[in-house]
Amino acid sequence: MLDTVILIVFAMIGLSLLLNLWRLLIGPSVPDRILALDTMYINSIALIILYGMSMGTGLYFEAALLIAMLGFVSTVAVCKYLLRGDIIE
Amino acid sequence: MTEWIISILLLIGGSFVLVGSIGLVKMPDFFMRLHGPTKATTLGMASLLTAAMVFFSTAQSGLSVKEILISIFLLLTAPISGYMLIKSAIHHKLDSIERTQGKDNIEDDV
Amino acid sequence: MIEHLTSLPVLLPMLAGVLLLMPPCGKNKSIRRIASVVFSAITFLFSVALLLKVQADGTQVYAIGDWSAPFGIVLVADPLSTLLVCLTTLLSVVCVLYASAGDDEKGSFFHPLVHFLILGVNGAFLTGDAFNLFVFFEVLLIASYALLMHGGDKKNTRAALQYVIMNLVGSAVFLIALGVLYGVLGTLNMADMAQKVTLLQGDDVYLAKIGGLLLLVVFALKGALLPLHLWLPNTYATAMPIVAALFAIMTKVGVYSMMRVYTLIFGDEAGELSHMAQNWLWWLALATIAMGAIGVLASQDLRKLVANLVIVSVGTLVALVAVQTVEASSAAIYYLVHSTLVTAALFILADLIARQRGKVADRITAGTPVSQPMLLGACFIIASVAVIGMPPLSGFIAKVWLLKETLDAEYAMVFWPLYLLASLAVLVGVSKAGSTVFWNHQGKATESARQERVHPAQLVALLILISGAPLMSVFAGPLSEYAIDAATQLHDFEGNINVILVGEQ
Amino acid sequence: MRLDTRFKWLPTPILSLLLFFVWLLLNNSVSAGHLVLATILALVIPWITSPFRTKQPLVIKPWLAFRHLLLVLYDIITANVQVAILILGPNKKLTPGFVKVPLDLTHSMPITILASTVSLTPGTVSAEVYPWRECFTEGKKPEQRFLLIHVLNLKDEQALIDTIKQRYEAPLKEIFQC
Amino acid sequence: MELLYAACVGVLVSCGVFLILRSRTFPVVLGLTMLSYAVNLFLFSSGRLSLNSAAVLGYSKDYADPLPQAFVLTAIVIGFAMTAFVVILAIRGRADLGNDHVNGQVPDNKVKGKV
Amino acid sequence: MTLLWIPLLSLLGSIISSMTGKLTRNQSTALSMLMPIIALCFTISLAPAVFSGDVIRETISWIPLLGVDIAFRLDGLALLFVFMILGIGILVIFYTRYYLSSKDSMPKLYSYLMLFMTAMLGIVMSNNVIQLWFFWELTSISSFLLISYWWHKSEARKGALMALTITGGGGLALLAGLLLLGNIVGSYNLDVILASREIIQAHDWYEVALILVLLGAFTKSAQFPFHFWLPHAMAAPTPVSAYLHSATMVKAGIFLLARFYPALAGTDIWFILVSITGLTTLLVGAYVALFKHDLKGLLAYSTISHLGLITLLFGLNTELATVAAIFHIINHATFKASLFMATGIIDHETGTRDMRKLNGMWRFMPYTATLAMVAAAAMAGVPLLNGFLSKEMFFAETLHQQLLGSMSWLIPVLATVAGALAVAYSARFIHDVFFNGDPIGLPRQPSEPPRYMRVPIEILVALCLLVGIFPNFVVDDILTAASFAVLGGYVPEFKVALWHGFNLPLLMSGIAVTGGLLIYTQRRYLYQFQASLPPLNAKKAFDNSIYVMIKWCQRKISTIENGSLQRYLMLMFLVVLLAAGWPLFEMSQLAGKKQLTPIDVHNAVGAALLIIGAVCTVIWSRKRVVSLLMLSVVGLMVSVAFTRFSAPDLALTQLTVEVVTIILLMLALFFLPQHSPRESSSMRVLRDLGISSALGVVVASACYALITRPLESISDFFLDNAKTGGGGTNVVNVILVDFRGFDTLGEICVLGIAALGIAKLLVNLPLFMPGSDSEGRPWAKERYPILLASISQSLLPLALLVSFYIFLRGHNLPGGGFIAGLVTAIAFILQYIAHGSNWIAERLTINYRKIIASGIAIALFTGVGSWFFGRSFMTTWFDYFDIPFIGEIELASALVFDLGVYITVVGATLMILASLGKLTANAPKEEVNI
Ligand code: NA
Ligand code: NA
Repeated sequence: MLDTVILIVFAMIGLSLLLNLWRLLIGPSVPDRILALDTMYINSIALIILYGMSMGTGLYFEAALLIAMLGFVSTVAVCKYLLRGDIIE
Repeated sequence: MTEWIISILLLIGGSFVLVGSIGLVKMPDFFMRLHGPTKATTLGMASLLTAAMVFFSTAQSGLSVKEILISIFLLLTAPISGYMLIKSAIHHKLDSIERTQGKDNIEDDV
Repeated sequence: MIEHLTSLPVLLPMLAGVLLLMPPCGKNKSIRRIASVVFSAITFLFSVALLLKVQADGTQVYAIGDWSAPFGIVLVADPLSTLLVCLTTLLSVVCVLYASAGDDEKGSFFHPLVHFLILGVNGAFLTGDAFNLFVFFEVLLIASYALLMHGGDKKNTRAALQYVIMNLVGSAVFLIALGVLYGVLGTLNMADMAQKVTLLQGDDVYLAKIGGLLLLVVFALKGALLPLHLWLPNTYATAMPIVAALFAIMTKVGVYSMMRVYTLIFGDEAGELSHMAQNWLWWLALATIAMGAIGVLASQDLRKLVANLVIVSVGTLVALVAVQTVEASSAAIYYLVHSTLVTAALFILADLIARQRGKVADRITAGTPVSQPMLLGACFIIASVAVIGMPPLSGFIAKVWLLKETLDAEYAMVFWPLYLLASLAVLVGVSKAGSTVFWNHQGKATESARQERVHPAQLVALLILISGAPLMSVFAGPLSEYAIDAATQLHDFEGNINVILVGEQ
Repeated sequence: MRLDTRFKWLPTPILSLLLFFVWLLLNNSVSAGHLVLATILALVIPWITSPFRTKQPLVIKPWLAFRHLLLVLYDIITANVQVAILILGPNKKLTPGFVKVPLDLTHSMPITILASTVSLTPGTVSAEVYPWRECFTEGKKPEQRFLLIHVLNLKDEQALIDTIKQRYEAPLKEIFQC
Repeated sequence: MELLYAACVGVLVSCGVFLILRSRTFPVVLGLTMLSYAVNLFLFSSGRLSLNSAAVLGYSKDYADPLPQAFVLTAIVIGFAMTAFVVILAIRGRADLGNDHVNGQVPDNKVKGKV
Repeated sequence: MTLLWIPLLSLLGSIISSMTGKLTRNQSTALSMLMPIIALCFTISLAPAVFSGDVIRETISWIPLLGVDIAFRLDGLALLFVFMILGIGILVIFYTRYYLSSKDSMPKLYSYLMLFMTAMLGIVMSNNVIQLWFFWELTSISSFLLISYWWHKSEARKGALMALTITGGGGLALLAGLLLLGNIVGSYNLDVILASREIIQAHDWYEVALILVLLGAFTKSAQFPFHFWLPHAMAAPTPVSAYLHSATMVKAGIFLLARFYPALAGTDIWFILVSITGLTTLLVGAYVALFKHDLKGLLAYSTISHLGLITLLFGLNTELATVAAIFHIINHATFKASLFMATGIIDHETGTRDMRKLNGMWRFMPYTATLAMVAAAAMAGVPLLNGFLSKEMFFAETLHQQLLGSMSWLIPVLATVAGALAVAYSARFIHDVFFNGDPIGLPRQPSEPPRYMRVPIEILVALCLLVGIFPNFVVDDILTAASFAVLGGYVPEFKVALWHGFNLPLLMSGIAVTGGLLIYTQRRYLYQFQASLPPLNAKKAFDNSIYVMIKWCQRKISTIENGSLQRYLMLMFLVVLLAAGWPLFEMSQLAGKKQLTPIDVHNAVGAALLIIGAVCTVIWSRKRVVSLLMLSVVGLMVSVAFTRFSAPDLALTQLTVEVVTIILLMLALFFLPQHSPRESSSMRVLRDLGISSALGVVVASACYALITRPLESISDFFLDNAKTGGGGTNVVNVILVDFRGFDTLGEICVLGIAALGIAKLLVNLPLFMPGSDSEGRPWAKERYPILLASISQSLLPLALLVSFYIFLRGHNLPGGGFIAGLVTAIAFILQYIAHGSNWIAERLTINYRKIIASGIAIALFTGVGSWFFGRSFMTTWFDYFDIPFIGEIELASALVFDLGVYITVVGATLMILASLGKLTANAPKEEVNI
């Protein structure tokens, strides 16, 4: 059963990713796109966690952890750029 | 039993993540779109990670609780990402839909 | 220490680079200069020691981390690579010495960067592993990028930008080539690759060919072979001359890699793949010579002229590589050393001349006279005679040798006329430039230019390089023996495999 | 409000505790070796990073903080279900709005916590803290601050403000005693 | 899957190359980054694709080829260093030359239809 | 004493005289003459042996592998030339003493002259053709230096350059020819070559080799059409002209003909090439000489003409003609050298060489005039003088040949015409200069020169007379010996005598003298005719052709190297396309035999994201921010792909690198313009699309071909030995820090150097900092958003903890120093973003340069450490320790190495960003948006 559920959730995450991509593509504003990208980062965490579960290995946990940490930094950096131009001032 | 718990948690998580992304696509203006990813996705992720926690705790020998960490990170960072995003949206003077109330509460940031 | 001698040409520059960034070298200018010169001299001496050892005991193989080939990375010091290492380190001595007269302070980190560059070059010469070669290519490239901008101006920035972008693309191609080769051969140790290539069957042969040809593209880019030479003239002409002098060795790295790859891996034993690049190399080399000769005639300043001379020398070298005989390779080895020293000397001379001519700098046009015409003129004549290939200096021997060894090649009837015409063009270009710069006076020198004198450190550096030409001529006998020995070992498939993979001497 | 700690060697006890547990979480282990390592890290890392910390009010009432945390978690879950319903429902029914909540908190860390809480709970996202820091020197003249929030479905503005102030801001004031 | 993978590499190469051929430094830098993604994927695939077989001893039955992974790691790091350098060089170029054209000057003939 | 001493003494002389700058002129001259005199005496001592038919040889090994040795031989021909070179050389040195003004540097000229002398001696005595060429080229170099002795004069520079170009080009041809000859006979030894006539002339390359050698000879000897450099070489000081451009250097070409006569001559092609060239040169030279107003110009063309004569003689392919040629070499050297010296005196005394101004010199310098007139008469071929004898022989030989078939009569006729012209210009030399009225506007009042300045001329003129009157007594021995050498050991019966009776040659001489005088007296008409011809200025033509060539080159170069990076890159991509694409077409089947993996839905989604992201990066490349966001999608998906395909370490690395890259690109976004203008034409876009898609297809095909094939690699070794030999279970990491730690060492060097380079780039960087964004919005007021500032503070310790975790586990599980380093760096970058660089600078005073250096140093010294255990560099060490209470722990040197990596990465990354941050922190943003 778990395998089926994992497959279903895979599909859900896949759909989410496509929805994110849709938003990323149509925008219309830059913040919209950044938001879409940020969500994509988080959804990728879900994807990787699911991979880990479907393969039964915890080896990919750190990848998920880093996306959580680092996706945030990219989002912040881009926003700072929109706000101030110079991100390290 | 654990398989049931895991499955339910997974499905809940997946649904919330999906809902977050649906919100991202469906909502009419940027400010409303922001709500989905900051909340639904975060909770969905928490649920998924809990599922993973249970999964690894049972599948492998010993407790696996490090998945909580990701949740902590997300809970810490999601509001800030949202805040930075909405700040830039305000800075870009993005339109909110007509019926938005209290638009005059926004101050010009330049 | 003696058993680690093979690793020292790589490790010492790294150590030097690191120590020069730390106190007390980091802060104090004079300590840094002295340390840098001493370090490069030590590296040179150890390289010479390695050369003697190689001559005495044969090719040295050094397994890094005690992991033998093909699993670990090995350094292979054979007569050819060791010779080039000696050449490189000699050049570095000259370079740091010359720059210590003041050029090193026109930007930050000059000395460490030079040592890092040498690290990369020596590593590329010594390594026996294709991926490690990539790594050292990158080391030398990044160091060259940084050095290129040393004391630079706007023109320099533009040239650097183009140079960097082209080389980044080149690095990407290198990686694809390595990917293909690993994907087919399952190894990247060059000796092992050579062995595996002989066993290829079916379509795998063509995949390996892709890898081999892509490697050729990379080496052609580094070596500035037509049509991938276009980065060179501007880059070398806008870099600070002493940096350009040091860069004289960099194109040689590309040519050297070609020699290695196309004699060892895709050499006589490679079955269907043997000599697969020969035709390509041959025609490209000819075109490069022609292009370089045209460039020499077209050059409007000395540095551009020397840059084009570098292109001619690359074309000549590659033509010799394409012949793929022991004799041609030996001529190539001699020519390589000669042309490196001479072009480096010419870059330095161009700089000294430019300093003393004030505003006209090194432009080939009437201008104010140099303040030390005797010294610079004499040096210029020596360097010119050498580069043109006139007797009594090394260029003449190189010319005779390479003509002799190409006579029996398939395309000799194209190469000879072209090469001779190119030589004539070089003769015309260089002599015209020299007589204009030294003899065609116009206007008065500015006070600062008139007071510009060759600094003792610069003089020593210049003399070291200049003396190469007569010395290589006087000792042409033993040198030619060495070159033939080196070329023989280069072409010795069995011997290489045995030494590197089996560990037999 | 207190800014300085009791122990010089333990400037931020909460942080140290967090690090201690996070280390154990990361390694999934409570072996002796990891306990020692966790302790060392919990002491060393705050010490290394201390220059990068601006003085913040200390948690005076940890127990209250813990209770508040649970409350917030509960709110997050319920709020999310509500938001999910709102999202999936028809857009036309939504009446978004911007609301300015006056703040009693003055320091950045409590404000951050409040803003984060607000962002994670019912249909609200923190947008701005007015006035901007550039116009406001910390600790000097405690000027009235506002939190601008965006509400997905705004029904009663005052009620929302009151909820935020009572449910989230008041406990924070108490926890930090400011 | 192999076909899909190869297609992805091909698309990345195409896009990267196209961007590298642009005339302004920023797209070129983007192109270089894209090309390095492609190259890393390519180099990685020289060890063949394998699922659920990370080369960590004891974690799976059979192991992916670890050597290309090590190569790619090195390549990523080096690529990063190079990208950093070229980015700053582009900034330097803009500052020195007053424009961000890769040739250091904006061509005069901006007439459409003329290369 | 050995043969080597002859050139060596001369070289020694060159060195000695270059150092006589401090001595008086007399001392300097005496010292300079000493060495050649010794050499001459030495040669004389050798002469009897040579006259008796011996060939003296001397060989020193130089480059045996190339067949190049230092080999000298002295036979009759060489002896003749050595005598000429040394004898005339000594006279010229002596003459120069009086010729040079005190302004001119005497040591320099002496030194060059004797360097040239060395080269000439080398040529004539070489027994190895490569060595011959060696000295041949040395004469070109020394002649260049001598012609440009007065380098401040434009004509001197240009003349020198022209001479060098022509003779240098000829030299290259000669080298090719000699190498071919050497290859034909299998040796560069002259003895061998000269003895291999049959082999050479039967060889396919004979014609090519002959033409190449002749090109060398003709250019050097100023044969038509390469003659034009010689008159311009007259810009040299007159002693130089006397020595190089009449007596010796130009004779080198002639010498070459003589030297290779035994091996190359005797064929039709030799006859045709040599005799036609000689005849043409003879006539052209003589004709043009008539019109020169410059004395040296006249002499130059006369020299050309005489060289043509000698060449013609060699071309006639008869033994006697050859003897005549050798005889004329001697005669021409004596009278022409003396004429040049006389001209030098005239120039020296009057300040001009223009015959239109020089008139009636007889009155001012009767003694010099007499000498000059005698020499000129010799040149004209007047009886009792040496010129007459060789000219008679010449006329006789022209009669004896049948090689033009029925048209063979043309040669004696033309020879007579040339003789008449020679008489005419000789007459002009005598009449126009020494008589013909009063001088016109001379710069100086002329008088007889210093007594000793005339001595060399006296000696030479005496020789002319001696030879002319007692030919047998004076020249028989040497002429025989030289002919013996040239003709390969056979000398025909010849009789050099003043009187052969009334015969055809005498008639020809008579016609020539009468005709010549007639031409001279009627020269007005000839001048008018000449003036009506279009002017032909060789120098202009040469300069022009050089100029045109250079302009052509410059045009070519500027079209090829047009500075367009796109062009360069396009070429490169095309080459790559060819290199990678071509073998693909040779393959029979792209796909291999490996079992393929099925596609699943999430992979498809990932691929879709990646592809769409990549394509949109391109589509929106002009909207830079959007493009960057799209690129991030690609980066993210690449990391996801790495996790999918079992490469956790790669995924981690890619992710961390990605973030730093994005941040760097954000910086680029700010400092570069915000938009890319639409610049590319549709054609250009189409072209680029074509190239890029072709490349994509090729790479994808190669990739597909690879991954569908099974692989046998060396990797099993790593899997087997990672734990036992490297002490870790994460094989990728063990490879990185152990098996191939050397790569990693290089890699961190790259990173460190990049950081140094970037710091270097940022020195004195004038930044463009727009005051508003691309749409003209001014930047937001709040620099450091309050919530971000406080949350990033809290994240820092957490991130450090995580990075420590990743660092520690790297050896056994995914992670490692590099990733940990980047995580740390990113945590600090977040602080920079949230607080600004000033805030950081107040809190963190770390010199990143030292950090980087110590990181690399740690890695390096970890590697070196193994030396102390007698192992090679980077041999790792690890062991497990059981510590009470804590349990078993592993200690490994690889961990220390990884620490080095970690430190370098942190240092380098932060240095890159901090340097830029520092630069902008305090700079005001401009209100302009460029
Ligand atoms: Na900044
Ligand atoms: Na990257």
